[in-house]
Amino acid sequence: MDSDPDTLTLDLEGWEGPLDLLLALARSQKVDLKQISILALVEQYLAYVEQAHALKLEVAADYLVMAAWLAYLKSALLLPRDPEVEPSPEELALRLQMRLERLNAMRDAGARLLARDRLGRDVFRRAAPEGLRTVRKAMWQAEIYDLIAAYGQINARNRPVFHVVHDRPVMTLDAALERVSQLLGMQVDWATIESFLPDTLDGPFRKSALASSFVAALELARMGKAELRQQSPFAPLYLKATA
Amino acid sequence: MIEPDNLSRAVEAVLFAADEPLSIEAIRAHVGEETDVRAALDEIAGFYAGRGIELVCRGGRWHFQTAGDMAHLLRREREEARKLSRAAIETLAIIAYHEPVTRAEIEAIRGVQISRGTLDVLMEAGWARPAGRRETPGRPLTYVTTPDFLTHFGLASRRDLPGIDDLRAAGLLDPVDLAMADMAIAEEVETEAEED
Amino acid sequence: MIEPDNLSRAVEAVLFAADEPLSIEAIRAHVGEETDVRAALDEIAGFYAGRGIELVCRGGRWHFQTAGDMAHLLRREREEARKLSRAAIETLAIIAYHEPVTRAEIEAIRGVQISRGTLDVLMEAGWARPAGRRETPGRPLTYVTTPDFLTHFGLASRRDLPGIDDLRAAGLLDPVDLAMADMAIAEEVETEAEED
Repeated sequence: MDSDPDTLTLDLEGWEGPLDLLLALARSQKVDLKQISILALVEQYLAYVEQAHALKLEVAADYLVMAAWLAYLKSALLLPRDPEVEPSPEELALRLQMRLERLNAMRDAGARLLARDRLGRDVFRRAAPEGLRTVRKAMWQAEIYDLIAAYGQINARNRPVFHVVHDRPVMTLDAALERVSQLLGMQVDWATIESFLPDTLDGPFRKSALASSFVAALELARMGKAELRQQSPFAPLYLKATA
Repeated sequence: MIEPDNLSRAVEAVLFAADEPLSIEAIRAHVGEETDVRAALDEIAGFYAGRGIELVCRGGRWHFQTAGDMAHLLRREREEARKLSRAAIETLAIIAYHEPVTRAEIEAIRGVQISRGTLDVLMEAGWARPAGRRETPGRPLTYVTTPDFLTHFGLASRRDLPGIDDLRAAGLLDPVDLAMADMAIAEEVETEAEED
Repeated sequence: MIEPDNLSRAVEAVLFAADEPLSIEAIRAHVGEETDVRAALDEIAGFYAGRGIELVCRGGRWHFQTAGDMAHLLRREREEARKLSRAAIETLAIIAYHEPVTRAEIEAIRGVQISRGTLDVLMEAGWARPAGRRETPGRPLTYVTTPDFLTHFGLASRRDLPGIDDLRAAGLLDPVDLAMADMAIAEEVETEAEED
């Protein structure tokens, strides 16, 4: 950083960008950046970049962009002022100087920060502290309602329970046999099995009667007392006494 | 290396920053061989006497430590509100209605086993306590509720607990919830089995 | 919990035992909520003034550390093994003096792109952290320094940053005009070399 620009090695890789190089050149000119000559700085930069042999083109590109911009600034500063052009070359020069000052300020600030008494390097905390501990203690909560509701639940859960099974009306097979054979004796022609069922509105009882009567019809057919006829599956089932 | 009037400061800093107790020789390695470390240690010990930090010597090695009577401050208790589990509140209810009652009796009434932790929670909360042994085979421990229990639940005495008829009148014996309660119990038995 | 004449001892013990800097609230959690911790801290700081150990406040958090002039007795060379790169040092300074600051603003001041690794190093050290987005087009992330940054560099607050008042007076900390930085910020530069 503090080396003479004339003796700089021809290598751009040591610089952190064009602004870094510009700042080094400016500092070699004057300590106070406010007093530097922008024109001289531009000359220094252009001369440096011209003789620098960049190893990497992509690194050199930034320096060349800055060189082009500085060349423009130099010509604008030297040529008669064109009042149409905004901002003015002096304004641009001032901005460049301000940028160098900002970077310079931050570079100094970084150095001053690092030179402070740093914890763990210059000053030390206690190496083996006892440590502080936080012990979590539960504060149990419950309401009187929770308590009595819980007891109610236990009681309800464990109270003796009686299971009562209601009598369901059914027609036994014997009853069905007797009824179907009786009705069959009074019947001359084919009749559906439904016509043998008792006249009832009780659905479950009717189902029971149908099942028992069907089994009874099969039994009568086996004994040769009845004939059964059905056109197709699920078609009406007809019964007739054997002749 | 160190001026005499700075020596006690230097020894103090070295001991403070050290990660283990230091012998006088080890201290000297930091502050200089030609120093009267012993005198500096005495001066420091005097300076800290009666403060929150003290300088102590154990087996010829010196270190700072927090004053013994301040140890309780290093451990901070933080209270966290927690709701009682279903098992705990039922167990508490059974103790309250039937005390003194043994663990086996609680399980018989609940119809479900209780984990060891359930009674611990009630005792930690200060609502139940052991109360002597029942003079039956095995001499099982019995449990009763505490005065804190009455205070917490706003009861003058256990007679203030609503009776079964009151519970029924309040709809708290309504079997409608039974199916759900049974499901909850089944889950709880599983989790308690895991805890044990 | 603590009698007033014992408070300074208690605060001293708690700070001494703590393994990290403590805020006044954190101290109160140990010594009691109704205590004048601030007064106790002042008393302790006075007591230690000029000794080998001192009580310091960094970003509102208090801790004991060895006196700065004892550094030569204690300095550990090994700690310097991981040296910060120039890019990292400048970036840290820019964040500290300009915070909150975006990556583009850091690049505008340095005149070069920063590699992702540079910010990572600072965040890994615990000195910088992301702090919300700037409500401008693109909603860029901003960065700020942390309490640990103040602790490490021995700053009571950001107002203690070296020369910050002069820099502000000279306008060098004014918000960075990104448009002003239009001249030749490296766009696609491979900046990994910065980290070496």
